[in-house]
Amino acid sequence: MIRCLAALLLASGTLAAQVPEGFDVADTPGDAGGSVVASWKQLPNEDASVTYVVSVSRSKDGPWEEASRFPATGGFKSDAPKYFWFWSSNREEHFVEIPAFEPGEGEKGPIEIWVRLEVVTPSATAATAPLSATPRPNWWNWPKTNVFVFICLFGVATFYLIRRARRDPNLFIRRIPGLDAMEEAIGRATEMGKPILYLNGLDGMSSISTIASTCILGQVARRVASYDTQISVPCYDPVVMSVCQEVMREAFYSSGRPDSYRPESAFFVTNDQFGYVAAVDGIMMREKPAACFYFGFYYAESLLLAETGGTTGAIQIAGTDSVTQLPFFIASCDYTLIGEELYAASAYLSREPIQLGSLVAQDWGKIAVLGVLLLGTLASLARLDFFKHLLATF
Amino acid sequence: MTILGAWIAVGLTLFMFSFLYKDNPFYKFGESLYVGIALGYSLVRLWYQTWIDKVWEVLKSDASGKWWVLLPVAIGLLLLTRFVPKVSWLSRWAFAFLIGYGSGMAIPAILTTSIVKQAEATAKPLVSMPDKSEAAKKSVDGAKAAWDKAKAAEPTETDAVRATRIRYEEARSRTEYTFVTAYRDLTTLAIFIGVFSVLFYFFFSIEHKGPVRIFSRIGILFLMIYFGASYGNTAMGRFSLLYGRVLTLKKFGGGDYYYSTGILVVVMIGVLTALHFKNRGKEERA
Amino acid sequence: MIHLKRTVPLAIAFLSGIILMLQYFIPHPASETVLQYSQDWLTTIAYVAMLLGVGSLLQSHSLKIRRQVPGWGYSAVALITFGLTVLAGFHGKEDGPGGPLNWIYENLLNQMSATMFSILGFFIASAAFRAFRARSLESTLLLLAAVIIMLGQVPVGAHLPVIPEAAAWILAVQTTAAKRAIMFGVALGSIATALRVIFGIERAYLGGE
Amino acid sequence: MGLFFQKLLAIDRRWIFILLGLVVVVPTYHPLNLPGLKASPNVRAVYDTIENLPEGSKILVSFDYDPASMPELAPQATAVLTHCFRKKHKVVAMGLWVTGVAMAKESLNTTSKEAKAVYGEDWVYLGWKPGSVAVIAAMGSDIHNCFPKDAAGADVGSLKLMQRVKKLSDFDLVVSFAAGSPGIDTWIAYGSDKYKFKITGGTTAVNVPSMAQYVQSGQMIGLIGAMRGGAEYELLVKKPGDATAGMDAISLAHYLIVLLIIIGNIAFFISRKRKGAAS
Repeated sequence: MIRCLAALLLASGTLAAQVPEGFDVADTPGDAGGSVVASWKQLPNEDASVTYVVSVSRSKDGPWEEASRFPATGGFKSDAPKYFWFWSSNREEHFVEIPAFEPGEGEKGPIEIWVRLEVVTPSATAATAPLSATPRPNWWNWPKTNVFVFICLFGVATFYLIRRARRDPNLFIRRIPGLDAMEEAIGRATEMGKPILYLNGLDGMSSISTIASTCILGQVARRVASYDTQISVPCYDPVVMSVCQEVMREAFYSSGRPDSYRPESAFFVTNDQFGYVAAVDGIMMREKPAACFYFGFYYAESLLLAETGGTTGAIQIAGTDSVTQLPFFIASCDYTLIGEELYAASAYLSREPIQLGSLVAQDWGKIAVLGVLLLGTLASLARLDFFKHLLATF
Repeated sequence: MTILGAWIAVGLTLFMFSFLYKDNPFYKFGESLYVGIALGYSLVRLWYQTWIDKVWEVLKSDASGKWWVLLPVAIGLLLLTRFVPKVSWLSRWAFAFLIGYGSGMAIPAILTTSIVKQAEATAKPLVSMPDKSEAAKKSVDGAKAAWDKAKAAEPTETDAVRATRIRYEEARSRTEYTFVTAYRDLTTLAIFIGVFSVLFYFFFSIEHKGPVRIFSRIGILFLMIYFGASYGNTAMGRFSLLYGRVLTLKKFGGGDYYYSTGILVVVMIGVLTALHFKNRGKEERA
Repeated sequence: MIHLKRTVPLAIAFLSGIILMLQYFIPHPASETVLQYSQDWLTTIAYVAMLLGVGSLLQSHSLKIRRQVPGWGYSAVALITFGLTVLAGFHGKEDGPGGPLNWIYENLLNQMSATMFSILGFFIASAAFRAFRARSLESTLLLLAAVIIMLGQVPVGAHLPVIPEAAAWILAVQTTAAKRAIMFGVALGSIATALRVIFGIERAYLGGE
Repeated sequence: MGLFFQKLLAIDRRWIFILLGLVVVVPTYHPLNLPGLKASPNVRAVYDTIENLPEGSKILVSFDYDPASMPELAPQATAVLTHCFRKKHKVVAMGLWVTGVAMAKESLNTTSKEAKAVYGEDWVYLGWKPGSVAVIAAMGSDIHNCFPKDAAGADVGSLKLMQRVKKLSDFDLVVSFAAGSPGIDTWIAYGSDKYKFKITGGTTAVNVPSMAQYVQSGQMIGLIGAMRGGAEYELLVKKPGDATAGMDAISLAHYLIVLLIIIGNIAFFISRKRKGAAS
């Protein structure tokens, strides 16, 4: 304490040892309770000769243990936007993250942490009065809020557009040739009296691609039911198989042909990637389907399936958001839905206003992305960091 | 056991390859065997890894809240109600959990990694500004010194010298506008145009005519180059796999394994030829 | 009844979706626990669901055998090998190297999957021959890009003029540009689908009455 | 002529399969040593490191791959081991992947036999231990404690070579052939950064980009990438083997595809012209 006072007295003359302003200790924002943060304003005209030493203790009176020591050229709040965001004042404030104490035998956490800051210059040392804070787990991760806001905006836009589509169902949707060809393929299968093969990809039911694929199956099954064609859905995942059965049952019921529905048309094959391929390739060679539809998420097996299907003379239509497999479907299928078109397919086929509304929302989302890209590029050219910060992820 | 294993391995490898000729009894046998073994194998492996480790061991332990592990078992049992048509609607509860779970997980994760991060990476200045900082200048001087040193050691430009020269040019392009900077800017611009035009291709509710049509057409061209490149880039890995199989066949075809590959190939070709003639006779009679 | 068949599953999807979504924004250890638990649950559910698959397999193959449809012998092969593998697996508690399950894996399963995978080598050649024709500007670019990249891959390519630079540039620009744009679209599409599921707009999976 | 091209366009794809099969199988039995192969700087760096170590240096070789990546990594391992034995370095081998044990034994046996290296004096195989990170940490303080017995069950303490190596920092170089993680990244993060030894290695094609960053940051010396890297190393040690043959096969397969595409397009244009003339 005396040393501190002495330092304050000296401070007017030189930079010998001055205590920085605004020393504060607080719980680290937006963390799981693993640390506290000590922060202070930088000294006027500090340089590399000034060293900050931060010591911690379990009580106000010590014993003190050194937690961090660094020259004044580093350790700025601006280095950790994860906690402090991008305020310009961050460049003038130092901080140190101090990990929580492990609770000892018989102790219960979290433990209050006492922190003391010392300023060491070549000629002298000064110390602040100790302050304390208790690390606590937080209920909101503020730096991730931008993502949350984006989700809310997109959600609100989706609901607004769905409502609008309900009022005015005559929305324009551009042609997707692959989906128009689907109708034709089902018709051809009916004429030839041969089955249609529908695959859902190799992901499980909690994958969005598979969800989209089962929705498309619903639309395909409606047409199959009304044309009275055969459909066969070999599955890689038993849960997907069950969902496909439900989806098809619904389709057959709503097309007024509940008696044509056969649950065994969706069946489980095996849950080994290439075992599945071996079996499905075999089915293709033996049953010679008139059309093969591949929707959902695929891995290396894409070409093994589509090449074999191609040699049987089937019309092949694929749709996947698996970017690495798109080239192979493009090369071996008659039509391929690329990426987002997979998610537009069910809306396109059903023409239901709700679905079309959310399709328009996707377009709005793209406009927003384009806008951000354009503005972000211009802003970065003008050296404005606002957009960069808006898009920061932690 | 090893010799038997080798013969089985070679046999099954050839059975699966025989699919390239056409669907035939060997392939059908291999396929059925594969389906059966694969399911049996994962059933047993996961019995230990999931059932024993994640359920049984937890129940035996005295961890607090251990009864929670019965909840997923219950959800799983809901799925099994599908065997009982009367109550099979209960399985929908399980579907709902899985589908809701996947959707909830996906939204923030996809938005962060596929949109926000990508947008941040794309929104770059299209023209590089020379970096006038002291650190940048220092790195240029360092790279220049390294290049000079390498040049002095080797009179002709070897790969190592070339690498130092490239490093120097790279550093210099950050402090002043050089050919390398222009190339980098061109790349950034091309990426920007590519992203922009491909996004236009995906517009669904706007008619593709006028400027939208032009952009979406450029987008399709970008997509096609990408698909071609990606196709060509994968070929290497696939051929490596094929070569790996050939190596295995070669190894097991050696004297240590009593020439399994050669013998089995001859036998298979013999049987397939016989089948071919037998079936042809049948077809003619029909 | 309609509540149990419709409302309850919609509520389950809504709740599990919202909880998992919010989990991402909550740093509290409790939220971490939720994530951990639910991930473990998923594997357990998947395991129990596998019995559904086993049931389906047994049903369809035994039906084929009973009806003696052409090729029913292969169904018998599938069932017998399935049974034998399960027997081999439960033979010992710890099946390390040298155990029967491991032997099956190394000499049968692994060999067959490696072979199926390697057949891709043949298909990549035949598909390229059929598909890469310069019918239009689009398909010309597709095939040119593929040829340049393939030549860039082989040792000789390094000595050809332009090819290595062109290959590097295509990979650098194209893999980022086109892929990034596809990812933007896919992300928006999947978020829209996920929102529809959580809010019960997409309910095809609930089946009919 | 036009008819020929039309037939060519609709050729049975099994002819393509036969051609491709020949192109892959023939070099396997008769390596062709196709021209054009040149050691890249990264492979050269690995070679130079081993070449410039003084005779009798101690090298740890870790086999961190599974049968699926065997075609890419086994030739690399064989070439590097050949080089080590030729330079009379002492090799201690082990693995972080249980599925790599059989392949490690094979590579070690053939190369040591060729070089007439003596087990226990010139080389030792410790086998595999579960726990990757924990294994590296344990080896950092005491290898004998971590591997009390070698792969064949002999006391590690009784082996002459092992009396000279007690902990990781005793090695002059660590080489990891990694098909993923655990592998090179694990050795760097938990090994070389902490115990300060030089590290190098090889990896598969898909992992090259992620591993190359360690070379760039200087945490690792050189990198052998995929089959091609293996072939380049075989070129440097002047012993063409499986990777050279593989590179021949793969290059030929690439040429075949490019050739097929060209022929297909010529046939396509000629037959289209004829069709155009006819109508």
